[in-house]
Parts: sequence; structure tokens; C-alpha cells
Amino acid sequence: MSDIPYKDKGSILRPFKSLQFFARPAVTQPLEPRPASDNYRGFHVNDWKKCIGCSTCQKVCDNAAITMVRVPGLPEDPVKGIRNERPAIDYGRCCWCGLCVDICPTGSISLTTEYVHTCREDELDSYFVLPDPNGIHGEHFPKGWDKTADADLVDLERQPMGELPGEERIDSFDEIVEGYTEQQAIVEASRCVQCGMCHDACPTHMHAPEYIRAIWEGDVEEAVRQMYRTNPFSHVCGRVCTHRCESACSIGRRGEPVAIRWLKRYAMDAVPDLRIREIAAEGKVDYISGRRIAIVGAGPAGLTAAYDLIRKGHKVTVFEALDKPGGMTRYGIPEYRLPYDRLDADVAVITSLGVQIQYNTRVGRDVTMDELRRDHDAVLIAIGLQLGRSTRIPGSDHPQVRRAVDLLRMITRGESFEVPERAVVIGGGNVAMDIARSLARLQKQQFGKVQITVCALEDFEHFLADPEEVTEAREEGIEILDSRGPKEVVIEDGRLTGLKTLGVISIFDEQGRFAPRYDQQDEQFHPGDMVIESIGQMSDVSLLGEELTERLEWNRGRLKVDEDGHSSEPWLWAAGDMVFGPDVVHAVADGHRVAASMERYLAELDSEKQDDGRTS
Amino acid sequence: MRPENYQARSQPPSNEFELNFGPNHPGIEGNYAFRVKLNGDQVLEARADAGYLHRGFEKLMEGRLWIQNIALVPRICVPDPVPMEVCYSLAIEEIGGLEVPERAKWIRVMQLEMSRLAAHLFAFGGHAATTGMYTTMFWGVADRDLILDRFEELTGGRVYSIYNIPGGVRRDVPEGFLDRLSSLLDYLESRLPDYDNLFFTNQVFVKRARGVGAMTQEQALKWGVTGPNLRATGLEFDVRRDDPYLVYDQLDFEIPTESGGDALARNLVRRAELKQSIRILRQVIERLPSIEGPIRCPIPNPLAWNVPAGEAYTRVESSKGELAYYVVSTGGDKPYRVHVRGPSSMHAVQVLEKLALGARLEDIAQIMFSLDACPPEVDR
Amino acid sequence: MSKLDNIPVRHQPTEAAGRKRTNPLAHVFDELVKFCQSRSMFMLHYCTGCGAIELPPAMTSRFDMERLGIQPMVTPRQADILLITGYVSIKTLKRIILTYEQMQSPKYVIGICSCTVNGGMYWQSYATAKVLKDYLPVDVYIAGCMPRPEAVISGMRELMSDIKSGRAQNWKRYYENYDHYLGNQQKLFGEDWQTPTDIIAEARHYGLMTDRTLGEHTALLEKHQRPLEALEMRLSAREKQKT
Amino acid sequence: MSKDLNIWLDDLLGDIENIQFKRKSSRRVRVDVGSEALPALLELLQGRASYVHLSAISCVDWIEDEEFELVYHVWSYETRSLVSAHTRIPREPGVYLSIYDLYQPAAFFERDIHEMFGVFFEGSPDMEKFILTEWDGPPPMRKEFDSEAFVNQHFEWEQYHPQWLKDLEEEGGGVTTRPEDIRL
Repeated sequence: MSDIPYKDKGSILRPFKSLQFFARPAVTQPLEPRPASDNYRGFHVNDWKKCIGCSTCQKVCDNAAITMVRVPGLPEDPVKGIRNERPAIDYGRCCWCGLCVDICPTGSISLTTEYVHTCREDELDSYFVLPDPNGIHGEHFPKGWDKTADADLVDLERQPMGELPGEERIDSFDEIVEGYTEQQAIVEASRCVQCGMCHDACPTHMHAPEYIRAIWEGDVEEAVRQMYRTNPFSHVCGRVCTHRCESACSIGRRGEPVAIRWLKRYAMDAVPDLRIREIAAEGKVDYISGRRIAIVGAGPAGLTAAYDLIRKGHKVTVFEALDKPGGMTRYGIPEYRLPYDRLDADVAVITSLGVQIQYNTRVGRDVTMDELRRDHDAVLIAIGLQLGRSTRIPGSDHPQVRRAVDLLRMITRGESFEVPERAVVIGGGNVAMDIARSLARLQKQQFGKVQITVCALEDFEHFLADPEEVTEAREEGIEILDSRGPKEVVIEDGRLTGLKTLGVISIFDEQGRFAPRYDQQDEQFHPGDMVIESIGQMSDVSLLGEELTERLEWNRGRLKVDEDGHSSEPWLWAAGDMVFGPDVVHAVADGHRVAASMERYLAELDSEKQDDGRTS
Repeated sequence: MRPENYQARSQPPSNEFELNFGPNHPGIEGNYAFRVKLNGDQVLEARADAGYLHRGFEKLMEGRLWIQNIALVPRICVPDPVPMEVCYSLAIEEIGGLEVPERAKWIRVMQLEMSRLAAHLFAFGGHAATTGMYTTMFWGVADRDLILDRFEELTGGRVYSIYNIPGGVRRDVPEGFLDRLSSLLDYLESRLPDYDNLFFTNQVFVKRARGVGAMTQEQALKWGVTGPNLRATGLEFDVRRDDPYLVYDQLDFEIPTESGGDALARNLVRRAELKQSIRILRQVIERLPSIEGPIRCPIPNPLAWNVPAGEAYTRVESSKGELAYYVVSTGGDKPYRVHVRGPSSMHAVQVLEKLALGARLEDIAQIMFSLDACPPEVDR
Repeated sequence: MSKLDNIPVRHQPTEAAGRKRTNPLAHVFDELVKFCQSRSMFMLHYCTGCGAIELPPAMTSRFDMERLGIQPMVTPRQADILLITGYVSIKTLKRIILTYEQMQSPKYVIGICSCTVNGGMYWQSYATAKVLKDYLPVDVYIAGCMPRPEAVISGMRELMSDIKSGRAQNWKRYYENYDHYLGNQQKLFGEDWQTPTDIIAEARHYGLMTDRTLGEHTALLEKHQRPLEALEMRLSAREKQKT
Repeated sequence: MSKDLNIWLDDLLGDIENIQFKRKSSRRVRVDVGSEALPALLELLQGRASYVHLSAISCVDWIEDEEFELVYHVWSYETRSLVSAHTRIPREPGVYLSIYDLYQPAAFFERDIHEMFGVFFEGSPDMEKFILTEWDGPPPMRKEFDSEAFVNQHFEWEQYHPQWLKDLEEEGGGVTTRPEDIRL
């Protein structure tokens, strides 16, 4: 077997053959440290421009060697998902495994080919290093272990969301998005690195890392519990939220952000409604404070405030002009995006806590503000933006020129109107998409084909509507034109025939004010039986009554309130879209903020009452 | 100087005395100790004393995420760390049902054989030093360092490569690496006759090592001896061939055996294995460029990775013998239990204790190095 | 062959404060001694941890520390440098302290790898000591896990320049602050911990007694001190079991 | 060959009561057996089925079930297959029989398990401390022993305060999250 002739005794002189090595060059290396290999794992460097302070490296570090340190001079922007924190590395712990490099969502951290660091006992502080682009000794060394595409430990692709295809969905108001299965949700949740950027970016600071972790662990009830800490409209937000969390998500730096909104939707759908009510009731006080609060408007802002206040033991009555709750989430958002039963489920949780909603009660007509004030300790108006704005172009007073919000409300309420065979929508926001897509469905049902043109002022680079809305609208056969400014509604013999538009040169002037300039040569005609204006909404504040309107302070047509929504009248608050502009999750955040302010006011009243009681 | 409270100890009445051998002793491989009872310089009884390198790996692993442990496992056997990584990864892949891409398997085999070469060069270099032949040690260590250079190029680390992760390997092979590895193999192969002249056929060594620490095949099987030490007793057994993992079943190699069962035979087996490892590496170099595809199968985000509940017992052939991992998962993000069966846990303890009986004191070092006992595998 | 000075030394040597003899001849003699000490260092051959695997390459042909006058030495009595190569388990730490105390002054300790600084990757382990300098004065630390031979040589180079400039005096701190070091050792090994070397007597001998040499911990040591006896061997324990 | 052998193995194991076995792959068999039958099983495997190599004995602490699981991995050089025999013993008192008479390597594993888990093996040649001679605490591999808590209680960490950190603290920055705050 052995090919080594050790058994022959050989010559004892055989080792002396090695004497030939005297003539060979020595293998000894020079004393200076050699340059290390191209992917050597030496000391860290961190590109501070790329680093967002997400602390993922800290979580993956097996040796607890990474400390996050705030560096005040660096930019900090929660909405964009940037923190002014940077990792500092303890070389008394580090083992140079490079996991921090492989997992870094931004790819900012890497290891260099530098490997010599020595110090004396009294200089041990030099082992605690804040890596910056310059390396541990401020000298430049070539990069060693760096992120590569095949070594990335971050999963950059999100789980695909099932959707009804364009042809199938266009003739009905069925929900388009199918939602995640359990398996998909767990996989999607596992992509999260728990950086908490989403929490910081969310207007109402939802505990997204916690509920995503709970979903991953398979504990959907815990996930719902985490959601109800900050958001009683989780069904709604799980479907139609503007998801600023996802814009801030650190995974989204290089890939697709975690589908936080769909995960929320998944968890809410996975837990039975009755169980959600039990979870929402956890932590509700078991006494009655005796305070009475009136809230005008059963939209997200008003009901969120109602939810907070009822949990504190106050008696809350909500006055709603229409016959169903939800406000704009019901009457502004089409059913294919937000099925009404999900909205009803959210509201039912709130009413199950004891909030009373008086429907068909229009303040100003059925009950006056003075009456509300008389019967309640505090009043909150959260009436939203229910009036559409007009373009005021020639012909816009024609009856076939309609406002998007009015039409959407009519569609929701099932009120009949003559569906146009061809329609032109002015506007490029999400509401424009909503009305276009709703009308498209009605057209398909009635005429079998879709003929809708959307003329937006903005170009596609700066489009207002969400990109997925635009994509889906196109899939449904809607024509979307960018950079078109409305010129006039064309009316022939009293009958509306279409809209003339002009090409847009610029929208804002040098001071940044809204002053669109048009190219008069670039005129187009869009034929249509109806023109729908969808260029913004405003609030109908006539319910306040003349006397109160006089007393209150106003700011450019909007009710002036402080940052807590408190008006100049001590008993009156305002919240929601009418203060901040249209957005569900902002309305929820505002509801919480106002409720907290009202709570403080009521507590003050209580302590004053106690003081009075003592003195008398 | 003599401390103030110094007291002379009384001498034992006979030639029998007890001696602490190690841990601070040049004849000990690593940080390890024996207590030996001697009659003159003949060993009457030897008792291993381990734990100097005990870090509680198995406990530490239970407290770390699945992926974090890849940085921990190579430390269990410092001279031959790659089999540790591969074996741990294999266990997770078996429990989690991960399909390792073909290319990753070949890269793993390449590393394993490189590591075996390095470990063998180190092992007989060490053995040579215990018999006073320092040149062999100097050569062995210097040639091993050339392999470490290739490791550094491939994995970014000289000794601890931390290169294998569950699902595959962490980086692809750098450009031109295989050529450089190939020329290194040519060089190593050209060195083998030099080693033979200097060491393996050197009658000084042959006479010194023959019969030292000899065991029969029967004894070896009874004592749980594995690896080159078992092959040195004539049993043709190798986990790579008989319980194949990765792509060893597609490779053509021989299993060298010797019949002596002594320190000499063990070294000759290692010497013959060098040649086989070079042969395997040549096959890998030939095949690897034609195997395309990913180097790792997709794994979940390591921070939220639950390996499904289950258990696996995986074995690989390390340079010291049979290395095995028993991993238990309860479906959590951390292992529930990891048990490491290092080959040296037999060789360095029971086998050494038995082989030392009747040996001369100066042979203990030779026996230990010829068994290639690696104390951290015992201590863990 | 490159020059010794080509190895970069991060810290420029600073002159040690204090005792510089004014007699020019004595001064020259002192400098000569320091030069010789720095150019002829014997390193104790004791692999305490995994970093030791990079020492054979550093010592043998390829990186050849003997160029710097550094050579392995098998007994502590003749060694100048104690290399702590990585983590020290508590069992090893006892032996390290025994070894350190046996070494002749001046002696130097080099802490290699992360583990000697702050626990390293075994920071969660119940079996390893975390901060080496609590138990022994350390002269030079070398970062890495494990440091490459070149880094080890750079560390050695730094120690050499410290010795030459007379700055490497940390071994004196062990005598001067014996109570502190002993206290930490007792915390780990139990209050009856003792070593065969009489550090207090040595401190007197070297004239390094300070008010921190003796304290509550050395008092404990005296309380528990018992005459040195041969330890009962484990071998006999097994014999007992057999019978 | 191995297929025939596995059938033969089925017959062999069929003789023992209270036994379940599962073939995980062509070379891996998992056997679950009651603690009273395990020595008999191993004796059969060694004596009649050539499983002469004890690869390892693993111990798993199932603290919630109040049981220790002992796994005996035995390998046959002839059939080239590995049988993992699982058995469970109560956590208290944690005493079991040694198999040293069958397999000599068991001495090391049993001693190790005794040290790390506190399971006593009756008849094992040596139950003395080995690795943990300087350890006074509970057997560390038991699940109730929390190594990290122990370390934080008994050891102090290096307190770094470098100049750059002082500068940042002056500007209003400084340490925000220490690694111990976010342990997953």
C-alpha cells in the first residue's frame, strides 16, 4: 500500500540530501506586514453617507460587540428612515466573522485589509472604535470583505401578493388584493430586521417591529394586540394606508421594503372579529368618569379619539350626518380597495366598547353646537373634507361637470346617476384614480367597455397618485395623460362634449407658489359625456353657526388650532383631515393626539372641581 | 530567589513518583495535561487532565442564533477548523431540508481537503519536533502557511475561515484562484520527496517511532479509535467513502492504510493521505469550473430564522478522525442542543491513557502528536 | 532583508519618567542593558488559547521572529515574555498566574486576540475569564481574532521599543498593586487561593512595596496560607475507587 | 446489501418490546426505546449486528418534560449504517446504567454527561470531575443554568471611554443602544 520505502533501511545519509536547500532562496517574508488578500476580514470601515443607523449589524453580531452611538452632526429624518446613529465596534469582542457586512441592509459597512493594531494597557480605549470611512488609524487601506450580490443575507424580494387580474376585476367592486396566506405572511415577516424605522416614520408610531415579530412567531393575537396599542383602524390601514413605514423601511434601501401594510391586513383578517374586540377591550378602565364628550363626525379621527376616550371611562357620543360610519374611508375609498365589511368591523370594535354613534344627525341642522356644548364637557369636530374643489374653468358650471367626492359618495350610497359612456377626469391624485376606476367598473357593467381619460397636471416623475394605483388603473383600460392642464369644458348646444387641455410647462413659480404655466400651442381635445373634477377637497364648516364662527380664530379658511388640535375655545377641539389634509393614518394619529389633549383638559377640570369642593 | 516560607519537600521512598505533565510543557499539543505515575522513566499509569481550553461551546451555541454559531464552531478545533463548519452546516441542512447547490458542495470539498493538507503538515511537523527534528517542523509549518494563503484568498481569513454557512458557502471562488491552488499543489507534491528524505524514511525517525504507542486493530476498534489512527492499524475505513457526504461519492481516491498501528504507521498514513488529498483537489480543480450555479441556497433572514423541529447526526472525516455533530432543534431561532463529538475526545483521553502504559516518559509527547490529539475537541 | 525599523510602530516611544541615573557611565550601562533586553527575548512556550496557532508560523521560517531575537523557551524561569494567546479559561488562568509569578523580573505579558480584552466571542461563557488585565499587568495588546503573524510581530516590535525606552515597567505594578490583583484572583478562585511564590517577599526584595501592595486581600491570603504540601493525586483517587 | 440488512435489522429489533424505529435514510436509523430495554438493544446491536463502534452518547435536557434524553449513536463498519438509539430517563434523580461493559468509549461520554448534566451512570469506571475541576456551580449544560446571567453577575466588563466618545457626548450624542439591550 505505502509508496514510501521506509522499510528499506536506506542510507542514514539520506537526510543529508536536504543540504541542497542551502542553495535555494529563503522562504522568509520581509518584516513589514504583507498586504492582505482582496477579501480579507480586517478592521471595519463604515460609509457614513450610506449608513442609516438601523442597528441591524448590532442585532446580528454574535459577540455583542456593537454599540450604537448617536452622532449629533449627522442628518436625521424619520420619514426617510435615517437615524443619526452609527455602530461602534468593540475589538475586545469582535471575531471578524463579517456577518455585519453580509446583513447590512444598506451595504455601508465593510471590512478592510488593515489588520495591525497594537496598544499598551493604558491605551485600551483604542479598542473601542467608531468606524468611519477612514479606518481605525485614519489611514486608507483597500476594502477587504465587502458585500456581494451572492453573499447578501438580506432577502431583498418581497412575497408576491396575489391580485385579481385586470380583466377579471374590472366589472365588479370585488377586492383586488387577495391578502397573504399564513405561510406567505410568516416568510414576509421573517424578512424584517427589526430596525424600527417604520415605527419612527409612522404618523401614529405603530409598533410595527413588534407585530411583525409576533406574526413571524405565529402569534397573530399578539400582533393584533400590538396594533391596537396605537391604531383602532387596523383593518382600514391594513388596506389603504399610505404606508410611510414602507418608504422608511431599511430593507427598501436596496430592495423591496417589507410589506408591512399587507402583514397588518393579514393579522387582522386572521383573528376573529369577536377576539379582536376582546383584545381591544384589554386595559379599558373599569370605572365611569362621569364626563361626557361629543364628537362630530364618525370618521377615523373622530372614532380614534372616541376609542381613546371611552377607554378612559368617559361617555362618548358621536354625531354623524350620514347613515353609516367611516366618513371618507367609506364614502371616499371605493369598495374594491376597502370592502365595507372590514370598515364595519373596525367601527364595531369601537362601538363594542360603548361608544354611541347617532346617525343621520347633522350638527347645525338636527342639533346645534350650542346644544352640544351645553350637554357635554368637551366637543371635538372631526368632519373631514367633504366638498370638492372646482377648477373654475369656462364651462365648469355645467351639470355634467361633477366633483369626484360627490360621485364617490353617490356610488357608495347606491344612489343612481347617469353613467357616462365616455368620461374625462381632471386631476392626478389618488382620488382621481379612485373615481376613474370606479367609473370604469360602472362603464364595464353598463356598456361592456371602458372609456376614461385622466388628465393630470403633474408629469409622471412627480405624480401624486401611488404608482401601483396608476399601474392598476392602466391595467383596467384607463388612459392616463400627464402634464395636461384643463383649459375649458367644451359644450355644444348645451350638451357637454369634452375637455380641452393644454400642455404644462411648469406648475409652481419661482417662489414655489401654485401658478401653472401652459404651452398654448399644445392643445388637445378629450371627448367625453362627463367631466369630473378631482383637484382637492375642502371642509364644510357651516355647522359651527355664525356666532361661533365669529368667535373662533381662523387661518386661511381653516380653523386655527394648536398642535394638540385645541381651538381658541377651551371646550372645542378639531381633528382629522379638516386640520391636516387627507390621509387615514394621519387622521388616526391626530385622533390620539387630540384625545390626549382632551384627557388633560378633563383632568384639569376634575382637579379644579376637587379644589372647589375643598374650599367650599 | 527563595520565598521566605520555602520548605523542602521530602522525597518519595522508592523510584515511583508522580509527575504533572503539562499543561505548560513543550511536549504537549495545545493546552492539556497528564498526571503520570512513573517508575524511573517508565509510565505506570497516566491520567488525562483536560478542561484548560473549556469554553462551554455547547452551552454558548444554545444562546446564539443558528447563523451566529458559524463563527463559533471553527474554534472547536483550531488546526483543522473547516470540518467543524461543514459538519455543523450539514446538520442544519438536514434538519431544515435545505438543498445545497452542487457548486457549493464542490467548494466545500475543496476547503475540506485544503484543511486536511494543512492539518497533516502541521501534525507531522509537530511530531517531528518532539523527536528533535526541527527542520521538518519548520518546513511543515512554512508549507502549511502557503495553504493558509490560499484560504485567506478564498475565505478572507487565514485560520478561521467562517466561510461555510447553512445552505452553502459565503462567497464565490475568486478569479484565478484555482490556477494558484493548482500551482500550490504542484509545489506541495514536489515537496513530498523532500519530506520523505528528511523525515519519513529517515532511519532516525523510523527507529525512534516504530513500536511507540502501538495498538492492534482489535484494540483500536474497542477503544473507539477513528480516522488515520484507525487506518494505521489496517482497517480501511473512511467516513468520506463509507458514509459519504457532499460529493465524495463522485471522487476517485484511495484510502491508505498501514499495519503497524504505531506512531510510525500513523505518520505514514498521514503522509499517504497528503497525496490523496492532492489527488482529490486536482479533481475538484478540474470539475469546479464546469459546475455553474449559485453558491448558496436561499436562506431566511438570519435574525428571524426558525429551523424546523428535528434532529440530525452528521459525520465528516476530519484530519483527526470521525467528527460528528448532533443537533436538536425545537423549531426555534436557536439550537436546542448541539453535541460535538470530536475525534480527539477518544484519542486524547482513553486511548492516550492506555497507550502510555509502559511507555517511556519521553514517548508520551510522541504518542500524543502521532495520535494528532487536539485538546480543544476534548474540552469544547 | 528588511530593517527592524521598517515595522511600523504606532506609538512613538516616550521616555519613561523617573530614575535616570546622572552618572554618564551608569547611564550608558543602563541603555546597554535595555538594548540587550529588547533584542533578546525568550517567549514562554505555552499555548493558552487558540491564538497560539499563529505562533508556529511566526516563529518558523516564513515570518521568523528569531530575526528580532525572540525565541521560544520551555520553562517560565528562563522566559521573559508570557504570551496570553486568546481566551483564558479559569482553569488555565490559575496556571497562568502560577507561571507568571515564577518568571523572573523583568517580565512582560502580551495579550493577544479580542478575548484578553473584553471576553471576546466567549463573553457569555461561564468558563472563561473576561478581562485579563484585572489579574495580571499586561504590557502590549495585539488586536485580532486571531492576529496574523505579521500583527504578532508588530506587537513584539512595539514591546521591544517600549523596553528599549524603559517604558515597559508594568511588571512592577504587580508588586505595587498586589492587593488589587490578588483580590480579583480571589474573587474568581475563592478566598483560599494561594500560589507557591511569595509575592510580598519578592516585592520587599525589589523595593516595590507600596501602600497598595498589602491590603484586605493579602490579609485573607495570610489567613488561609498553609504549609505547602504535595497535592493528593488523582491517580490515588482512582486506586481507591478500584479497591 | 444494505437493503437486505435493514430487513434483517427489522426482524432483530422486532424482538424487543417497547421499541419504535424509523429509517431516516439508507444509513441512518432512529430507534426509540424504553430506558429498561436500551442495554439489551445495544447488546443485540453489538453482538449480533456488528455495531461495534460507539460514535457518541448525546444528552438532551428536556426540562419541560422533566426528562433527559440519552442518544446512543452506534455505527457498524460492516453494514455502514448508524443506529441512533434514543431513550428518556427522568430528570430526577438522573441515574442510569453505564454501557461501559459493551462499549469502552462510553467511559468518556458518560463522564462528560455526568459533568455537564449531572446524570450519574452506575457502573461507569470513572465519574470523577474531568473538564470542570475548577467549577463549583450546577452542571452547566442543564437548561436551568443561564450562562449569560451567570457571567453578568460574576464578571465585570472593560469600561471604554475613548476621546471620540467624550467629544460626542459633549455635542449631545453618545451611546444610545448597548448590545445587551437588544439581545434577541
